[in-house]
Amino acid sequence: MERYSVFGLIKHALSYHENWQKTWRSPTPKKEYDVIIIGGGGHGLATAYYLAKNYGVTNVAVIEKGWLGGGNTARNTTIVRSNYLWDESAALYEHSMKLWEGLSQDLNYNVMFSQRGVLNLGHTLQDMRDIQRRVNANRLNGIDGEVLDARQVAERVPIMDCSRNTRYPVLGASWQPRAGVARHDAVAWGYARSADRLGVDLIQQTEVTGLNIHNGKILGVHTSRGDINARTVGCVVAGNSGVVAGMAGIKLPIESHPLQAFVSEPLKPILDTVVMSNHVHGYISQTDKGDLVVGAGIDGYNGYGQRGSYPTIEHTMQAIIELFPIFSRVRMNRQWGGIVDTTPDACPILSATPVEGLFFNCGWGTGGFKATPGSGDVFAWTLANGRPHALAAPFSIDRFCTGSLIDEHGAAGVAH
Amino acid sequence: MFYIHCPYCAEQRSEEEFHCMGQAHIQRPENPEAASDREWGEYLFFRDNPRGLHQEMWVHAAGCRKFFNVARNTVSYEIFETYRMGEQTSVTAGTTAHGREGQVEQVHKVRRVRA
Amino acid sequence: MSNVAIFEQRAADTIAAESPLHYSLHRHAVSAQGADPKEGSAVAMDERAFLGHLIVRGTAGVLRAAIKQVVGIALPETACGLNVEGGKSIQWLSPDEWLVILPPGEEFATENALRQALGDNAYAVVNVSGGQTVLTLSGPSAHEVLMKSTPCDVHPHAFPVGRGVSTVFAKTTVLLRRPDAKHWELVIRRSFADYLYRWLLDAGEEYGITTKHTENKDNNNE
Amino acid sequence: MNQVNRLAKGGRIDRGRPLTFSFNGQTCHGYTGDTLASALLANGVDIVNRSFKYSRPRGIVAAGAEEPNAIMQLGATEATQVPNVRATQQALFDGLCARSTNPHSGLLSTIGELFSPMIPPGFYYKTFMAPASMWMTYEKLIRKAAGLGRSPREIDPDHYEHSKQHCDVLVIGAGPAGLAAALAAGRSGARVILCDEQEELGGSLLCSREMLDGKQASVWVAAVVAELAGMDNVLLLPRTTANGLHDHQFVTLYERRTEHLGDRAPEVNGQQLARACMYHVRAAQIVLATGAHERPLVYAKNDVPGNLLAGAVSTYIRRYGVVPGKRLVVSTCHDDGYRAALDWAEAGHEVVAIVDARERADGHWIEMARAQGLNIIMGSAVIEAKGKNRVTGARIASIDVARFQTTGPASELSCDTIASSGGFSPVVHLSSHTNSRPVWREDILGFVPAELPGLTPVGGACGVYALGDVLKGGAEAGAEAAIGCGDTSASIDLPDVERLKTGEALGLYQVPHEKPTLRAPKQFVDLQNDVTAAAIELATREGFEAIEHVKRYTALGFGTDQGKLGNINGMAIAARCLNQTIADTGTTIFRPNYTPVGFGAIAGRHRRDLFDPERYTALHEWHRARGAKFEDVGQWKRPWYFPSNNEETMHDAVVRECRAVREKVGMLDASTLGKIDIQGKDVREFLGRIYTNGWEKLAVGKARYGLMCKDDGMVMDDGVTTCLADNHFLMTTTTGGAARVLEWLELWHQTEWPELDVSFTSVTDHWATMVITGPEARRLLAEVTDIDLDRDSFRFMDWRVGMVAGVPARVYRISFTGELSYEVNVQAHYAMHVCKTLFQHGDKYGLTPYGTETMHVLRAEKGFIIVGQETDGSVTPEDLGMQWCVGYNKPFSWIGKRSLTRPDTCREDRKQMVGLKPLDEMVVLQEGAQIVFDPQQPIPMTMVGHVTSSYYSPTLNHGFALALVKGGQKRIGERVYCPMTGGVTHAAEIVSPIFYDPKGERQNV
Repeated sequence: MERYSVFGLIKHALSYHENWQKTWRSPTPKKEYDVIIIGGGGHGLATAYYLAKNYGVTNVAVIEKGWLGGGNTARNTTIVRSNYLWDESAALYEHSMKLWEGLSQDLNYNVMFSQRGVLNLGHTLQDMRDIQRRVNANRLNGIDGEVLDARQVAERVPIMDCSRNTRYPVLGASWQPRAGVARHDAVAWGYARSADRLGVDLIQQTEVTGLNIHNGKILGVHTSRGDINARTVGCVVAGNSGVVAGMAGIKLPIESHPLQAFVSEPLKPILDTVVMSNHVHGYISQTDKGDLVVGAGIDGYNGYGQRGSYPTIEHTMQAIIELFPIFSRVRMNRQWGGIVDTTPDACPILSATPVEGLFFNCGWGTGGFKATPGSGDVFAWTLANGRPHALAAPFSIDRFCTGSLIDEHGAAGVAH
Repeated sequence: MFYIHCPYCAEQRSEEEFHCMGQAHIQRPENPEAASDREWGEYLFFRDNPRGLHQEMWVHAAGCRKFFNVARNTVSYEIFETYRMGEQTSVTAGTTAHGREGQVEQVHKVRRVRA
Repeated sequence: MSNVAIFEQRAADTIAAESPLHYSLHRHAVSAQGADPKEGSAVAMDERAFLGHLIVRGTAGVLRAAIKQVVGIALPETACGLNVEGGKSIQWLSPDEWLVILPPGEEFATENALRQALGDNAYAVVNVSGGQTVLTLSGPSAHEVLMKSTPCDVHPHAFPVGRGVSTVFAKTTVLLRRPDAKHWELVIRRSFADYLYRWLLDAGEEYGITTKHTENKDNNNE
Repeated sequence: MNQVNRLAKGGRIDRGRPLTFSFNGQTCHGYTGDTLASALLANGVDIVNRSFKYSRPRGIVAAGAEEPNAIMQLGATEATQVPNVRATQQALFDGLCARSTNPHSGLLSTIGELFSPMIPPGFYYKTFMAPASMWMTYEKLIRKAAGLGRSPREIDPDHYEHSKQHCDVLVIGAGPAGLAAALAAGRSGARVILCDEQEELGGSLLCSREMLDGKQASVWVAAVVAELAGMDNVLLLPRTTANGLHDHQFVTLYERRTEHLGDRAPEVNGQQLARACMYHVRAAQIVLATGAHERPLVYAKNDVPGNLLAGAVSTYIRRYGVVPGKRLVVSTCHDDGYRAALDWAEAGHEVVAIVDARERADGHWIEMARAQGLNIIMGSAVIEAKGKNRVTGARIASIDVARFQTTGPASELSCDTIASSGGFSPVVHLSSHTNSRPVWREDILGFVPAELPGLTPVGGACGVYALGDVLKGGAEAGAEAAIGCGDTSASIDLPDVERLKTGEALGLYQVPHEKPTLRAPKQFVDLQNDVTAAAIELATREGFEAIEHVKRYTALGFGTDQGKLGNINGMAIAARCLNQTIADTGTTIFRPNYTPVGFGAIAGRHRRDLFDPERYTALHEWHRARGAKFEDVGQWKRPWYFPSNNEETMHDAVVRECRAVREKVGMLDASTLGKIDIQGKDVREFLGRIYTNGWEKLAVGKARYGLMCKDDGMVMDDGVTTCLADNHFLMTTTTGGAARVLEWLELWHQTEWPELDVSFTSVTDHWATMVITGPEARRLLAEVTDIDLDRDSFRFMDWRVGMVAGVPARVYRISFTGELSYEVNVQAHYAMHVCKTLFQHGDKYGLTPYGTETMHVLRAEKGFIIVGQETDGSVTPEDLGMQWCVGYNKPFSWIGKRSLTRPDTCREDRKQMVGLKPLDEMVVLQEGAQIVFDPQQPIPMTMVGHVTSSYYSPTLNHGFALALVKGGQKRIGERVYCPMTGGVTHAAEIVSPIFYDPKGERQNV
């Protein structure tokens, strides 16, 4: 595979860009693989990449019904942070954060991971207690973070209204400096390119229509392009997990909800960090192109329509205006929605199933994008070894029957 | 944004007046003590999550405060029917298998707003 | 169902009472005295304070006769119905819930009489007079103000006289009703009263909204 | 500047009302009726902006919403800045102040040109990776180039309106189809809303060459608009864009109410008008009459100023009286492209040539052009524009469209304007958000809306272009929509239109150049994002084959025009590169907004003090007068503490308030607690199912504390419930939980146990609650009540009815402070009177008002929990050490019971509530501090719990805390540590959570 660099770019420019190679192959599916990964989103591609790179499993297929990275990878607001409350989730997200920090170089693909910091605002006394609790936990888990008071928040984001005049004044915030944003599409493409280079077959426009299960063991998958065999199948299909689980006769504690976002028209840089507020419901950052990206709340009903209800957008907009009254004349360009798989405790499921060889990685709710590298690595280990990685073990599906839930509702970007 | 026929108020109202409460027709085990941990966990947390026809419970929170059931397509978002607590739906997966194409009769009662 | 503990909660007239909008009206008084309609005002807001409010619950079958006998008005049995007569009103709230609004001071006697008439049936009566108040909107632009505030269709044909609904209004919930052709009534909760008052003042500003405060003891539905 | 390009007559501008405006600091002139774009063209402005990526000079291309280049920063003052206004959609007003969003020329443009070969699509992803530490620096430089316009730095002085509308028929677009539809529906009596994004209703008819009933089309428009305006059942909304079509026929309309009048919304009769209004429309039927957008042809250097859409040229001439050049070359592949040449020639300017890619054509307009002697060159196209800051010529060549190549030598025509037209794309945008994908129709060379319930596309929006058919289709759709809503049909007489002869159009998108696409001069597809045909070809070469991949890799359609101009061409080019059809390639999805909408307009009036309701108790004004500081609890404003003067700190105030309660008497406004009146024969049974503890034996006249769980066994709320009579109870809930609990009760009653005779009514607002607490409480209350307060007759957990300060009251003897307490409940109208009376009598007893902070200290000293502070959704009653409040043997398996025996909930080492006493008595642990057993361990440390509540106790004279600690209930006496920031570690001893009066003697006095 050609290495990307400035010099390569100049070389190609001199030959009118006529010699660029395909970023990935379009292979014909083989009859059998060691591992099949259903779902060619960020998590599935990352899983394939780490399987091949870290765990020596290269006879792998990723089967994608549409185009690579076309689900939530393409629709999220790209926030990356690891300041989760509970040890189990903090460990998983921090593992991810460490991988983010060298990802562009590792993949030789600039995923534009920009550690511009994330503020989680507190507007009530209980918000501030929760923030202190979380930051203290983060610190003792080795995760960066500090608690800022209202004055410090105002210094960091001078355009935000941190006065006492607002309905819910900003009392303070948690601040994770290493957090930030990344270029979502590039993450999928970078993983895809590197996985492809290591021999992984990326099979697009191919839908898994059924699972071949015999005597409680997975033998392969039925697809719109024929049967493909594998003794290990990992399912990473955010937004459709319940549908694929249904093919195995498995019910998941997951409901798929619309989650919406919108962008402004491109503006000259004015906001250089990420601001999130659970209390007034909204979060905002500015991309390198200049768009303000705003994330809204989850709609209350199940929906696979990649769109939600208008009042959700309206309420989020009111929150943004409350925090940033100067944006009143800025204009909203476009809105869209993704499908988030929510679990009862706002934590993912990384789990074996009653079917031997069939594993699920799902239920990331609003937090999937930031977990992409960590989720991929941990799930790759799980598939390679046939049992859950230590970081994945607490996220077993069994927890919903034993009661050992890991309630992260407070840490999710939006209240469920 | 949904326009939901409240079976108690007997008219369509805007989605802002309602809350969705998740899957309809969840039965609490008759004798919880006799339920295994798995059965109890399934009652608490495991829900249908179909792509297509879904029966869900809504409450007319800002209106009559009654709970009721909605048969809705989770892809097209079409509402086929709303019906009261204790009633069963007349919509089956077969009638709605093709989403938009497979519309059922109830859907097509055209609203009338007269000047 | 008689086994309840109720008592006359209204104090003597000599005791100072404050309606939910008492301070709002004084703080924002656009025209607190009421008799000073602003030039060009196209909407007027008025509080009808201190009325008796009773929530009555039960099936229509149980309540029908007793209501007619005690209140003197037919129970509106179709959804979203509102019957108004002689300074009293009954509004359908849900298939087993109605709001009865009475002239000030009649609520305790009415509750007692209802309980008497209803005997051993399954029903409930709750005095909520202290928790809510009635705001009226009138004037040619009143429905414009409503359209800024509620997703309900307030076109006169869609919302005829004799209709009442519970609905979203700004960011809270109100009972919205049309007792007669000239007035809209909002039954609002005490704790939200100032918010709604400020909302209406703001929404009505372009129509030169005026306010007044009626504490008279008789109902004046024109 | 002078209006060098303005015709002496013609157009719909008012030459009697001249206007002055400024562009990039230069004073310009125009007329009422102009758009900013038409006025700029009239003033001879060629370059309106520099492009985003390559910094190339750009001019005005279009006359409407599809304009990609003329993106302006508007506003004369800081507070009234508006970024990214499309000049073609901004009405000119006097004093308008516009600037290019990217005005720089010179060095930057040279660099842009020089480096442009080095910045193909995706170049970011391939570079800036070494060294890793430099990325944040590189990114700063990249960000410098970001954005078009800028946000204002000051707060918007204007406000925005919302209006919620309902109608039978919503007609979107007031061109010929929309007007006919609205007229038909309106005459039938239906409630109709007709909106159009332009300043005037009429659409294409305002400047059409075609005649209706033998008269100018605008005459018919005026008559129809006048009739519609006279109908009570019709709402006409010009300047109003339907910006999103959502589920169940919900449409948002954005009305630019005053943006055509000035920077700021004007005042009328002393009232500031709203700058804009969002209509939230619920329509039974929608007629989509949004017309079609013209497609430009993609040829080399098609971005040089002077390259325009043919239709835009006609619009500027006919509607605004502006001819944007002297010598015109038209390049087209269908009949309508000829209109521009005819208009140009009629304006007295030179048409150099009409270049038509078709081999032959004989439609009406072609015959007219021939008749006028215009130079028509068939089988050819403009393959490249010449010039840098303005077109100086056009290179034309014969082409073979099927083979995608030129077939003869190119020749150059001298001209200053090239008008191109590749055909029309129906404006399907609104139809595609709610899950339907537009369908490609080869016969009209465009995507049309897929079938959607309640939506009828008419006219150009569904690919019908012949004016007679458009009018007929519109009228039929309008009438049918009205009938669908139950209205009677009303026929309308359509005007006579001559059916024009038209030739078959040719599907041409990218024009072949002599050189292959990657080597030819840039052929722009999406002008705003500098996406070229070569970029699309390169993307497909690199394996980005799905149209969404092409879009994302090249940024095609990512601009503020959302690809209105370029998307279909881009898809056609991708299809060509991938050797597939356009139908197979498909479209990307158009999402709201159709055109951008201001944040403020979407937010509406819900700003500042109207952002969210502030809920007040009946004593709010009293608290304010006493100087209370307030805390937000849910939507309530609760007094937090009452500083006695400006100097007193919160700490001092709380110490004073605590002492008052422990030593004398205090008053708390507890009116915010949720109160639910419950009546019915089965209340006890119901309560027993909902609460963890038992209610069978609660006697009339007594109150009891209750704990409520969700069925997962986790605590959700608590409060005291009183038995008023056998069939009558009063439940209290937490302040924040009131609405949730009421809905919870209704949920179980309505869905699981409808057979139980219970009903619930919120009386939270009805009762005002004043807590009188402290050793002097009895003596104080005795002064104002007729209730017998004797300790043996009115006992702890009893209630009584009587007069308090002359007001009928229900008094509960319950305590959240551990002191002798009476909770006085009166109808809220009288709260102020009772409160004032109490304080008149209270001075001599030291009566002190206290707030939530003191309440917290006092309850924590007693080990009383606050749901939401000691609990977080993962805490069971047993974790709280409240087994005394759990009815393990109740017959009904109450909500949450079964969950307490799950493997995880019966673990012995769960986090359990305990008290913590810091070893250093003056330390107040931080709420939220994490707890460890071994402070010496390395990071990551094993955390065993956290501090939930922590205060300084003026009574005990030391800091104390409540905490959740692993296995804590068996660790009383052990030591734990809280490692804090800055290396400080606090040690504390695990103690009982009841710090004060453990036997509860003080409340029983």
